[in-house]
Amino acid sequence: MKLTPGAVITEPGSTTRYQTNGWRTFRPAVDSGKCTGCGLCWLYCPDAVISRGKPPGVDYRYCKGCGICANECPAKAITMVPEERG
Amino acid sequence: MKSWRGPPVPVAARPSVGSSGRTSSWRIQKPVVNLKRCTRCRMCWIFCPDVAISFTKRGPAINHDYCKGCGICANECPAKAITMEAL
Amino acid sequence: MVARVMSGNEVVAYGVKLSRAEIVPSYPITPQTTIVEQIAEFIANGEMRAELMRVESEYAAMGACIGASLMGARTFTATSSQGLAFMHELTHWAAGSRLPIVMAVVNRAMAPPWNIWADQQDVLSQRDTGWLSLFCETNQEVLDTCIQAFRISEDREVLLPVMFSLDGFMLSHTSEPVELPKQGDVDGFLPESRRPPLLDVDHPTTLFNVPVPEQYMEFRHWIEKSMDAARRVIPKADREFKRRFGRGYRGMLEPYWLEGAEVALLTAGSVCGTVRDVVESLRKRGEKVGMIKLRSFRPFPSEELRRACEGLRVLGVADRACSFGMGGIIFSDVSAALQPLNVRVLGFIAGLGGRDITHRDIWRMFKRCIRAIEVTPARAIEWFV
Amino acid sequence: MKQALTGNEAAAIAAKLARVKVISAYPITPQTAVVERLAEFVANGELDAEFIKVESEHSALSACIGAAATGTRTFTATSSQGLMLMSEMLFVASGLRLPIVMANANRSLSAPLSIWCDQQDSMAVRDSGWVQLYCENNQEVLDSVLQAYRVAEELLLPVMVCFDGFILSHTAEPVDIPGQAEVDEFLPPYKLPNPLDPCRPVTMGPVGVPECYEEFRCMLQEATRASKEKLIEVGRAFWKHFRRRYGLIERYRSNDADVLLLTMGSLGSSAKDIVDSYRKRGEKVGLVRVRSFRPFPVKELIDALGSAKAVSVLEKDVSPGSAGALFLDTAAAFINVKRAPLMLDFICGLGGRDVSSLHIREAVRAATRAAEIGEVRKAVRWLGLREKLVGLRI
Amino acid sequence: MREELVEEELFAPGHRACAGCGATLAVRLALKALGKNVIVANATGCVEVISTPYPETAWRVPWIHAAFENAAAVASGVEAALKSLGRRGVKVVAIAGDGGTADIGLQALSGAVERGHDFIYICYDNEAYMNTGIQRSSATPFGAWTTTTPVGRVKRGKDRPKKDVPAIIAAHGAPYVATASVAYPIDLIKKLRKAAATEGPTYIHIHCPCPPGWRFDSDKMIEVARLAVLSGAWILYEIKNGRLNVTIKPPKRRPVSDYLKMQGRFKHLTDAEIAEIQRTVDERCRHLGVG
Repeated sequence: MKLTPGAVITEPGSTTRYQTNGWRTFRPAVDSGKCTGCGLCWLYCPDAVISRGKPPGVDYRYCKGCGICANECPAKAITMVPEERG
Repeated sequence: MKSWRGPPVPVAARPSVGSSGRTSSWRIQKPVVNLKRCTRCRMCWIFCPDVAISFTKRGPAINHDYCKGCGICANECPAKAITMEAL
Repeated sequence: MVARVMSGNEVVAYGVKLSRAEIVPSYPITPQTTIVEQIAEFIANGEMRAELMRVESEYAAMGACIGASLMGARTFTATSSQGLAFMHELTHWAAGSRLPIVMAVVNRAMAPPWNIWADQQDVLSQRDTGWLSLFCETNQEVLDTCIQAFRISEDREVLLPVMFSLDGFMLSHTSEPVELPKQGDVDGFLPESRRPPLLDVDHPTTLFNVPVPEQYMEFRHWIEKSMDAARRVIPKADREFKRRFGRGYRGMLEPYWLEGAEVALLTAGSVCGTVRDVVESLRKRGEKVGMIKLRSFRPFPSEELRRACEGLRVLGVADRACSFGMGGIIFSDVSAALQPLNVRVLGFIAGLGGRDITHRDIWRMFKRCIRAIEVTPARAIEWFV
Repeated sequence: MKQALTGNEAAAIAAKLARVKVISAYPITPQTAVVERLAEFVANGELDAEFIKVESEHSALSACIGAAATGTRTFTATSSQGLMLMSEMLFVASGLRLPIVMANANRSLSAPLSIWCDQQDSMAVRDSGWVQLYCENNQEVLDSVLQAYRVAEELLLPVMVCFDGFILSHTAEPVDIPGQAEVDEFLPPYKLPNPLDPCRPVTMGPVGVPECYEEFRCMLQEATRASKEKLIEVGRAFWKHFRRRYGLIERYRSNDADVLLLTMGSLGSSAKDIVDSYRKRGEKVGLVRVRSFRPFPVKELIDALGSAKAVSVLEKDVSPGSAGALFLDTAAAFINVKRAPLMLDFICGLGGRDVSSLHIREAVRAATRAAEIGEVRKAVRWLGLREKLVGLRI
Repeated sequence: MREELVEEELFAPGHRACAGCGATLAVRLALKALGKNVIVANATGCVEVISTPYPETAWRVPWIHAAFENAAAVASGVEAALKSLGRRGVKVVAIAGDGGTADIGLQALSGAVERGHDFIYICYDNEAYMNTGIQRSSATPFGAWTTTTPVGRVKRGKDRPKKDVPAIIAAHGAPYVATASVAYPIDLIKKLRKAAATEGPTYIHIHCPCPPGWRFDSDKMIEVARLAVLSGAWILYEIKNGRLNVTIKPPKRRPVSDYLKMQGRFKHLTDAEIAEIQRTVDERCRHLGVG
């Protein structure tokens, strides 16, 4: 890796190279039947891994399993299920 | 070399009047008090920044060692009993 | 003696408690924070009668130390890299005011780039402040140096603040067996601080007023005189400590296996332990090498260093810091001290920002020193990246 | 055109000629007049710049860092206590490789408080990675600020131009002020490779994990070392434009000298008079003045001092518990040199104490005596100390 | 109302914040409100350290970090540079935590606001020095446990009330000051857009719960933030040119113990201490006209 003078990082958003999925012990499972597409899960996700839509997509590469989406979902459409290691 | 005794305290000075020198040479005008007009109201004493006015039974007494001639006493005296005069 | 396994930071907290520090202004900064957290625990549980001041910045921490110390209280604080640089204006002030303050500096690299791991750039850049500056190799030495520091700082001939350094994470967050002396023994070694408060309503005094050029230089010279006195007080305190507790650190500088050595490596801090191993293994293979452990950087032990380097041909100086545009910081002081001898001095800069200095690195340094006996090296200062 | 300028005015005018865009400074004696003159230039429209009147020196340099990172030429000025308060940010400015130029009117350090001149302040921050130039007269202050911008912007390194408080900052000397057109030709406009710009977002000042931290510090060391050649190169370019010669050091009658004085700043002028008087009497005395203390001119000093028998270092700073900073680094430069001159260190002029010709002569005599007996008994001595006050024999 | 929310994410995933971190959500929502044309001056702290491990960065906007105590000073330098370059339409945003704002960085913030620079200062308030491991700051609430205000026989948690920084900044005459919470994102985004539209220094103080620091499970982060508002422990208001109005009034205020009970940092509180906290909350709510 070529070091830039003053340690300037010239690729914005490059933390996407580091996948934080290994951090979680639970993962959110979305029940598309119950989902009303309200978008609260998308709004409250600290890691921006949930995409809007009905049902919402979860980018499991970065989800840390914090469980906020499940806790806040008004329709109780998201439940945290244990992460089975492969 | 004899074992050297350190300074007991860092830089310090005990307060004493005139410890930083008499400031009378600063002034180009000096206050003169007309005791007849003076009402003993002590405004001059209160407002003097250099504590150069003390109050006796006969009225204000100017300590000319420290008066810098700023003129506040003359300006503030309600009875106009103090006038600033050339040296 | 109670022996326990404790981290460097915990040891500092116990040292401060045993020394009966009274005022502890503190501000959190990695890796020093767990010192003040441990002290907070002591106070919260009533084990320690002291005032932990949770100030709003390191600048305020040193300001509070100055206020506390001039009132005669035994004062302690702790900080690291950015915090030490932020209070830099006041470290000058504390030494110039001749106020005994003890500060633990848990060494950490200077940013940028932002780095919380260990090197000695932060404490070595404070060399002109007038503080005494001690280094520690092990957690036991950290505890003992902390206690000795209060005694040295409050000695009537010194009356200068003391900062002692321990490597961030390598000592501060690493647990080692440590013998904790009993409070009674420490009280014997370190009598209660009975300095009179310098500000007293009954004897009003103006402190630190402005000396005109006709007076200023002499105050600076007094500091130099106190530093000379400290060159006697530090070893004396160390000897007295050894008499009472059985542990001593040879005063300001420890020569290690210099008998018959042609080459030696001078360094400070926890890396000395690694250097001892390498010296042992090289000696077994017949190499005539030794080590000099620098314990006191200010005052700089020039006399002791010259005596130790009498027979040497080459002295390597391993600096964990860099004065940019020049080179090693300890290297300059060593060069000035060894002027009269014709010992060749090589400077190495290594272990910055938490980079480990491995056995191999030290072995390579010794090899370069040995080769330098015959061949003068092209560059006196080399980077071990 | 020639004009009588104080050091402060020279620094302010140099900043104006360099067309600085953002000035961020805090008043502190003796530097304040730099800030005042710049405020007048901006107020009268003579200088199109933003002047941030910050609330502390720490913020002064922080604002300069923000401005320089956003792609504008910045300037600040400070002294002693202010330089110490911003010392954390000195490391940040050099670490971020931002070409900030600062004028520093040297003033001694408290406590006890002193507003008079010595070089303890800039010496205390010699590790910060800034290039440090020390000027002997006000002409050199003006010229050094102009050269500082070229060195800084071509190497991405901050530069500190130091001049003695009051002795230079408040003393008027004839100074030739170059024309704006000439300066524009000498000094190309400011350009930063990766400025802060929403069109090309960059991140500055990230976390440097141990795997790459040491490499960045090594790059900074290489840059400061490269600034030696750059200072010489810019000095030559300056000679072409303005017919005044500057290098890393100044050698004054030193080629055949047996005894050499080594000093910095305005003390150089007084030392030259003493050298002349000794030369008149046929004694081979010379002077070497260090202009660039960082980067330290190791090779140049070896060439300049190598031939002498003894060198007396005269410096207005001390590292308590060791010696003067100039002496320490000069000793380090000579450590592996076979034929090194004997070296003596004279701490003088602290807190504004005058360094008179008698003191300088005392230094020359001591060096001559050391050369005769071939050894130095007491390397570090203090000149001009008033024994009565300290109450002890020296 | 929903379309106001922009899809684009200017704070990339993969940053190293703890799971359920309130501060990163605050930054994510703030950048959503402000858009691409910003330059961020960040102070040392959780957000700075977790988002820029060289050679990666989570920021998709220009970002600079210099030190802990000078976010506002660096921001004023950037703003002055933009003005001198004649660059229009770029908003300078200073971001710092509660320690970097209320304690070590207060002087730089006060200076920058007093000088009237055109910038937004965002304080993500997780109520302690979380980056160095949960030490007390002046913004830590009364009674809270932290590692430097431990609960022992003699001392029990923080013994001083939380410093009211928004009031201090409003006293500088700043044109727009507001408090916000990650549990009310629409209110937060509206206030940031108002700040962006205001010429001069603006200040947004965002309440951000911190699961490891306040001792509660990460999934309850939003719930804790919401309960702070519903119980009146955190009041959402804005001060426009000196006039204060509360933007979210809870219909019927919940007892503050509901809020405190969710957090381990308050579990040592006795009923008397909780009653004391309830009294101060009631008084403050009455003072600000919250029911």
